[in-house]
Amino acid sequence: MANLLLNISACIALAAIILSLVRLIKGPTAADRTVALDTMTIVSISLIVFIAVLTRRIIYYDVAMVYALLSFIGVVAIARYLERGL
Amino acid sequence: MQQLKRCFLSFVFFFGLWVLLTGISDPQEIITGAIIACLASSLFWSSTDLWGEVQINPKAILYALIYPFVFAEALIRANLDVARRVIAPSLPINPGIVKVKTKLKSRIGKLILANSITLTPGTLTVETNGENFYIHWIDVTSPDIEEASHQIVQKFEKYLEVIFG
Amino acid sequence: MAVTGAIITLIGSLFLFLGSLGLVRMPDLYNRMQTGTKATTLGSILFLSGLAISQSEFINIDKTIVLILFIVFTNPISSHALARASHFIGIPLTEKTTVDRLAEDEGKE
Amino acid sequence: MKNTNFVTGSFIALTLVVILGIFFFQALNQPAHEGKTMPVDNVHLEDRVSLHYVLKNVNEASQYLESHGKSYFNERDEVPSKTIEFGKSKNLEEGSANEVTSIVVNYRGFDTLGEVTVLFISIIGLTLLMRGINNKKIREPSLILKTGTTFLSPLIVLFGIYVFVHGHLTPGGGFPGGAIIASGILLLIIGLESFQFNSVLSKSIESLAGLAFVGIALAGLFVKKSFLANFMPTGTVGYLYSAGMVALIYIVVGLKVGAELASGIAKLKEGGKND
Repeated sequence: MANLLLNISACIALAAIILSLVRLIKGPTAADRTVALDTMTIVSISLIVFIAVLTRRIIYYDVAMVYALLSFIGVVAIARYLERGL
Repeated sequence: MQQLKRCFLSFVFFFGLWVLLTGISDPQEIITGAIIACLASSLFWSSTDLWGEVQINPKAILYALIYPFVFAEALIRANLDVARRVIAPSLPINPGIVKVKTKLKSRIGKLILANSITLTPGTLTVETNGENFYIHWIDVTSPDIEEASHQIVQKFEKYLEVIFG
Repeated sequence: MAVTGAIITLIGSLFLFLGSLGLVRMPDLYNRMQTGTKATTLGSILFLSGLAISQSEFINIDKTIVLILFIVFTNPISSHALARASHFIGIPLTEKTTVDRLAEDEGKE
Repeated sequence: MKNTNFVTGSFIALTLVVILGIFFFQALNQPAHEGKTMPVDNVHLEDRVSLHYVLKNVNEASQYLESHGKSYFNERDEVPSKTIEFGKSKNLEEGSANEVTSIVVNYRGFDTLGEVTVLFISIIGLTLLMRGINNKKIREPSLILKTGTTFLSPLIVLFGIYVFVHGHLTPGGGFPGGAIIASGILLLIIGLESFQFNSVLSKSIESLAGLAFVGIALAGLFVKKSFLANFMPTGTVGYLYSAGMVALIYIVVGLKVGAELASGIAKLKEGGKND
């Protein structure tokens, strides 16, 4: 039961990534694409943790944390570049 | 006294993060963590002055314990609100950028206030300028400064004013 | 216990999905940012804590706390930086917009 | 001024290439069997890196070894039948719980020394060639971004330190840890207008770390008569104070890589001012 529910929620999260991909392709401006990418990253972090639980490897946590860190710094860097601040 | 508080709070903060990362069971990790927290707080001495602004008194600690619940309640309401707007076929939005005033002085207080505003119902901090925050509001009920401040800022400000000054 | 955690995870994933849906449906960048930030933040919090509750023997709760705190702190900051940048370079607001105090104040200077 | 700088840089680069080329061809000319082999006096062949290291940090490893046990290993005769338990086995030849680290830093430690040197040379090249960004019209970051940067960058650096201190226990190690530290510095550079990169501090950290790496390697040469030999007690597998020299080398590599990459990033920002 629990495993089935967990699998369903992973599928929904995957669908969320695909929906954001629509915005990533369509987005009229660079900022729209960045927002879509940020959303995709956060969903992916959840999915990485899900895979860590699925495969019973706690060590993937560090991967998720580094990914969160890089997404934050990447979005800030893009924002500073867009506002001519870099 | 101020220096001591800065030193102590930054050490506690770094050491807390280390303990969260490694777990508390192993004494070897604890010793290494204490050494590294000392090194980090001396290396980043100039950025620890944020911690000098935090108040330590019983009322502040009590409010700091209450604040996460206030914030969580606002976060959940925010998400139900967003969900309602997204699902509704007519897309009921009435957006605009309004100006609000805050009474907070400290930088970390303003940071946490802005973060709380961004994560709560229909508001997103766009720009700060001194004591003014420019906020994108998904459903503008009144463009007036006083009224908007009352609706958006006040519930957090009450707590943050005591904690951070 | 396992089922409770799994239900929380399911709710979290629904919020993640709603965030993406809002990203597609909303008319302009700022409204997209609203849904993209709020819904994904609560969604990932619920997803991670639900996993921690349902599979507590395989999960590192300390690191889950660090991850959640990091997401809660950084997500608003990065979306604030992006919103500020887009307003500065003049990405237009939607036609439904009623008031724009920031543009008015910038025009004065 | 520009031209002389460029000519000097090309000259130094060319000299380095010639020196490295001489080393290369000298190595090629040596007869293959003349070199000395690694001394094996007090090393047991059963303790070498092999299948049980590969299985060690997988959670099911101990159960797997119990169920298959010796029969599994006896099918492949060269694999020893001694099991290694996480958190219990002591004084192995090489006590790191992460098998990749034991190969990268211990058995192939000389390669790592070479990699660090390559990074060093590429950062020198970057410093010589980069002109930097022309940042005349620049906008101040907002107060929230400034405060958030001040608040978060020490935590990012602390996380980088965590990654390279635990290089022998978890995935990661010196190079990822150094890169995380450099990204913390990158956040400071893009988020704080007033941040001044301390190049003297970074250069001294980098040089001292490089010296320490060679010093540890030479200590191995003196104690165990082999360059980069693991001369320290290796402790219990899975604890922080284990794996002897491996942990020390990864700390040194992390500091060196972090300082190098950070100085490279800072150069990208400040390079324009020299011209």
